[in-house]
Amino acid sequence: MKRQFEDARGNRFEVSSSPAADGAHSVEILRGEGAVRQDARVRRAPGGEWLVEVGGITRTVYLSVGQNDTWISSLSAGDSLSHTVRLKPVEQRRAGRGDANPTAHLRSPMTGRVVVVHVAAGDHVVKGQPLLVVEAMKMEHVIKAPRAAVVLRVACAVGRQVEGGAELVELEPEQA
Amino acid sequence: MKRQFEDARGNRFEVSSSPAADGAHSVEILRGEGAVRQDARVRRAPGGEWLVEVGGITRTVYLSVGQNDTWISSLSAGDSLSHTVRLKPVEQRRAGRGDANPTAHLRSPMTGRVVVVHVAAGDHVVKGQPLLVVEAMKMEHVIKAPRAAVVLRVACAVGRQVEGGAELVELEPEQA
Amino acid sequence: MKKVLIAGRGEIAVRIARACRVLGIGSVAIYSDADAGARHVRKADEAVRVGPAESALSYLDIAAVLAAARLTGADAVHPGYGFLSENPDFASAVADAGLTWIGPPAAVIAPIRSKTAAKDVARAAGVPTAPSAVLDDLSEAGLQAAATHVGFPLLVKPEDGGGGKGMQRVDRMEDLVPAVQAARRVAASAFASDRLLLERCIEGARHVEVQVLGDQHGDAVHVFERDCSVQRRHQKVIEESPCPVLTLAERAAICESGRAFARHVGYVGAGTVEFLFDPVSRAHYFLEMNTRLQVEHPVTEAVVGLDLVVTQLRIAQGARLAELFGPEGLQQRGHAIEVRVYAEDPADGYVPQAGTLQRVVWPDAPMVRVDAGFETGDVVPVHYDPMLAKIIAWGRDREEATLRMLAALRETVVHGVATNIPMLIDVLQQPSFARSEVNTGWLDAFYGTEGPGYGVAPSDAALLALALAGPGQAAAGAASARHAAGPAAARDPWDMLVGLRVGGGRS
Amino acid sequence: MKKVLIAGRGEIAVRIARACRVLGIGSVAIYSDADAGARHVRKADEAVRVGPAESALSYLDIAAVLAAARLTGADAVHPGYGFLSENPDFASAVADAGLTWIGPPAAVIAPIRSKTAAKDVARAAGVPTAPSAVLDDLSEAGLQAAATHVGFPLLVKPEDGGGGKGMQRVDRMEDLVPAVQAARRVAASAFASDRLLLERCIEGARHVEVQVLGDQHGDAVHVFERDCSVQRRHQKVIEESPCPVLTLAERAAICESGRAFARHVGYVGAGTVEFLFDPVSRAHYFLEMNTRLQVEHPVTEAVVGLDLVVTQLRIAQGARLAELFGPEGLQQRGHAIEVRVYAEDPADGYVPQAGTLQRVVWPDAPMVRVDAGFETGDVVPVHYDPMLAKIIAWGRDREEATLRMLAALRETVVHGVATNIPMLIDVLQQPSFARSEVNTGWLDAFYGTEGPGYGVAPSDAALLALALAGPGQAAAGAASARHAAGPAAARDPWDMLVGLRVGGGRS
Repeated sequence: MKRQFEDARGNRFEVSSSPAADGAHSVEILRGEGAVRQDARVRRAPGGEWLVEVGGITRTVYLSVGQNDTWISSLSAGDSLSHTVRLKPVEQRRAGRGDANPTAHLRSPMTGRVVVVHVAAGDHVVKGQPLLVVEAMKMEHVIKAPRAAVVLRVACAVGRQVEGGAELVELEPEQA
Repeated sequence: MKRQFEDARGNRFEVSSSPAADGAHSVEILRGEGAVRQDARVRRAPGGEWLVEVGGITRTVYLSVGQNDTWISSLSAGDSLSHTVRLKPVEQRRAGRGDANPTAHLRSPMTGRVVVVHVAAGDHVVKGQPLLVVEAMKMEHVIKAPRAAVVLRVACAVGRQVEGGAELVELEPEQA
Repeated sequence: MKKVLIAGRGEIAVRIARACRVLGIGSVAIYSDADAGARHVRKADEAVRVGPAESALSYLDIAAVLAAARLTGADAVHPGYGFLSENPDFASAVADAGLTWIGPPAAVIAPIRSKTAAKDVARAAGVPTAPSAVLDDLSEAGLQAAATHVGFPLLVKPEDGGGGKGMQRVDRMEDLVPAVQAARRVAASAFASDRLLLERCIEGARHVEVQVLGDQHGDAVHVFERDCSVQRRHQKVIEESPCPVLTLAERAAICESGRAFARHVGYVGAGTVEFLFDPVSRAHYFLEMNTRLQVEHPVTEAVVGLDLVVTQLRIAQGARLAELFGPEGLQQRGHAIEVRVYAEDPADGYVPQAGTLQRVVWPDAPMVRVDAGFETGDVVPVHYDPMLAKIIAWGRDREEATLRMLAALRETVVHGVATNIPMLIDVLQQPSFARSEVNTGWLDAFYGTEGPGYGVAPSDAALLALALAGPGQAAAGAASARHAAGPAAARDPWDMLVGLRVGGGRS
Repeated sequence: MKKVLIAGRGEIAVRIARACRVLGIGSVAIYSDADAGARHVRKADEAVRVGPAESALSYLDIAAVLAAARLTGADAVHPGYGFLSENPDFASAVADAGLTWIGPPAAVIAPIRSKTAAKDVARAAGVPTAPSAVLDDLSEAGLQAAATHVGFPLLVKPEDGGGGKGMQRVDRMEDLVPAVQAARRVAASAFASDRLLLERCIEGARHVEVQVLGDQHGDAVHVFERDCSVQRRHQKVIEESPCPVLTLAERAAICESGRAFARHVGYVGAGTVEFLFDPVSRAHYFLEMNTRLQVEHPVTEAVVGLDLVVTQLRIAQGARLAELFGPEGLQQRGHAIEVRVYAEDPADGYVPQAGTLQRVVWPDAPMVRVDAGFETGDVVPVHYDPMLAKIIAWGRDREEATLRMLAALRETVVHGVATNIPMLIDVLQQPSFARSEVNTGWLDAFYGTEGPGYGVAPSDAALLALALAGPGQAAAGAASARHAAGPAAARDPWDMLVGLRVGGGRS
């Protein structure tokens, strides 16, 4: 099975595997710079870590699959590319975007106070455009448009306290 | 439901519970020195700990139920009787003793060397009687009879290396 | 003192419960509904609910906190940091309830709460302050006189402000009037008062603070200094001790200033006197005093070998400083660095993150300490500060401490919410950090608003695991997590909390 | 040095991997089939299987260990402790393979491996030894002459022995011949040689040892002393630093003896020179030298502020001691205590325990360090030493360190195997321990053979949880444990491993 993932910077990674000799699997990894094929075994350690063996050498990987994100960490210093990475399965993102539900409710990431509102109903916004600013714990946080959209409704006002999870803005995504 | 437990020293504890008001349960605890009744709630913390609430005060308990043993720890300094206790459910022990299987295989708790054998086939032994001595990691460990029995067979010899889990002695329990 | 109620949450509440346990004193945690199963609840002897998630109705509710003390029979209160820790009304209410207050009495706190009043106290104590003036006369002539007194460049600051909010830098007299007008507007909307302060701007200043201790018998000492110059938008991110740029004489002078201030106000308990240090003129200037334990107290503990929380408890029990430290007194040894691990998304402007921690592995290496508020399965609520833990590394010198911290961060695993760990690793490897050529504006200037984002791509081993471990198999990590993350997790990826990943509590 | 193969298992292998990470050096763990998923495998960068569970075919197999180094491209070997750590053939084989040996060269180890030879070296180095004699002449006259030379009371010891095995105390000449005959029988069956040694018995002696370091340039220093007098059947249980009963002059003398011995043999790396200290005569006597890292090295690290494993690596890289410590050198500060947490059943004569750890919570308190080989879900195999972890607590003085250790032990949770924690808590609270009126025989005399057993009954909170949490609900703790504990778990409670509780891996 082929599976594609995307990291926070938009880099894509594709993995696929097929059974090989002696209970190992032949895995193909496709990065931007090209494909690598390796015969590997994987087993579960007592604490839930994954032990990945290639050519008799075992490395430890921490893997957590959440609703939207897959988190993965490998601690081997031998890997210059170590540490925690957050990936999204590409299939899932596509499915999400194709949904029938045309409106999106942006909610506050924290309990705080709205200090600036940059947009009004009817505005067209582009991906990453600042919509408003929420202040909490002495820090200001800029809430940006997750993608190109039309603002349907601003559900908050400057100076108002908002609970974490409270709706801030309703958007209608524009088909890109 | 009434449940009885026994600790390593043979002390018994009995607990039973029945629903009380507001989602709490009325619990009766019977120790050697008498019974106590308390209304309590219990819920699970994210890490799997049990949070026990009595009269608005919550205490944390770690509880693990194994095949033979129940392990329980409470860390409250307010409890002078804190720390880890190993209990056996009394019901289970009775069921175990009533089993049809009349022979018992005593196995080595560790990889080591048999340095003394105190018994021979045909010997009657009482509970706690030393049967043999296994040496491992520079320490000698005395293997005792788990209960009154007749020695059917000694499966090892002085000076022999034994693997952890290897059979040492076969016993036929005597009905007490 | 038999049982201490801890009026806080998160890592500091866990820290205080541990100090109580060392002294054989019972501990009582308090919790809001958002923290019902939190780590600080589990690590205290007892815990009591004080209200709903909103701080104002729980952790900030003096009556509820005192009721929890009564219910459990606690005879003392430790305020931690944040929440009510610097509120003189709370200190008074605790004392009025007949409980021991583990901190300075209200009478000590009150006169130094305002920045202006504290500066007056500093001057009276012979502690250097930067030139400053309160803007009482808002006429143009009055403003000009004040600015001339203070000197340029200067900062216009709301007197009641904090976190750099409403602060304006002014380099020339002609920019003064518009800057004052803008600052007044911000102050009026954000703070209790629109009063402003002019203060000389110390360019390239470092934040150096002195830990002090006072006992109930009039004695006060300093416990050396910390350097907290690595800040993001006025929030400390990396702290260390000793300050790497001070000469012995400069260290002695700044520490003595801290002690003199503490002694002048009759300080009791643990506190911190904050200074700006000018790396050009080599002068230090009093900033303010924090009348509580600081987040960054562990770097002092690591270098000096003194448990500050145990010391707070002993001072509250009436101990004399001279008895506590013995004839050898206190010395610094080696170097310690602390990093604050925040749940915030470096890929999205460092927006705070909340959700279920599907897996957490904190480093447990020698000479590394972790003060954690969260572990695997815990929920980071949306309602409070998003700090997950502090990691403190000690070394014989600053370089060794830095290497040890890098190793510790590289073996830290946090899944379920994004963290600032990639940024911390990046900062610790910067030549500017290695040479300690930093000041309070360095980090913001270095990264701009976006931060370093995620600096790494998944390793081969990681992608092999991903290929061979099915998503179904891999989800077992947080199986025991039961609590939802505040608001229910939205199912539609579009209809979600901005920047917030609510982990699948039931996956 | 780019990548270190760690020729050990358990906590020390984890410890060494961490020191490598601090220096940016890669680490390779080795494992037997019994340790395929062990913690030391997970904490190293890479891991390689070296054989089946039996040590002789895995951790003791020099060829297999060197093959693992070749496979991974490791260019250095750290032997840890135990297994091959003091085997000169291994040291030579590593060097012959062109790899860096992190320890003393075979030429340094060989001449001091035998107790008798090491005593001769000590005498040559001017280090005090207790009167002793090798029994070459076994005639009655020969025995009497040797005994007269040594003096009574004396010990008859197998020369190749260890752990007190075959050792006999003799108080009078008339008991000598039977004691020698008995000891020869034991030595012949248990050890490679039946040669015996007579040694003066120091009554009430304490075990005091000196940590030493030597570099490749001929320099050697001591890193102060440890007291390891609390032993159970000749196995150290509690260690501390500094030794609480030494005067400054006595400390200087014993540390200088350690340094003199190390310098005399041209020692390279970290080692320990062991002494008996006579609390009556105040004299110290050389016992033996351990040419490796000790289990108890962390108490020295805590008090001196020096990472001994990092120092081992730096010495192997060619560093000079003078560079490593700088002009300030090394000083002791405060007091540190280590306890060894063993999987053994206090209710059953301390028989070693194996099985699945259903839940483990190690203390993570400030100034407490845990070097753990195991965590929740791990399996303690039957094949090796049953030490689960070491806990090290530091305090400004011995009393504070003791209180901190008690607090740490009280918040430690180990479910699935019985441990010696109840005994440790009991010992730390004994007045004899508080006054440090202990010697190497104290613990055995205090408890007899049975130990304190379990000192506690379940609390009310524990029994309430038991009543309200069904057994089915409570079993989730070890849900992710997949490996069976060596031999498959027997179902019939009678047909089971003696003293061994094999947790339900699938429950």
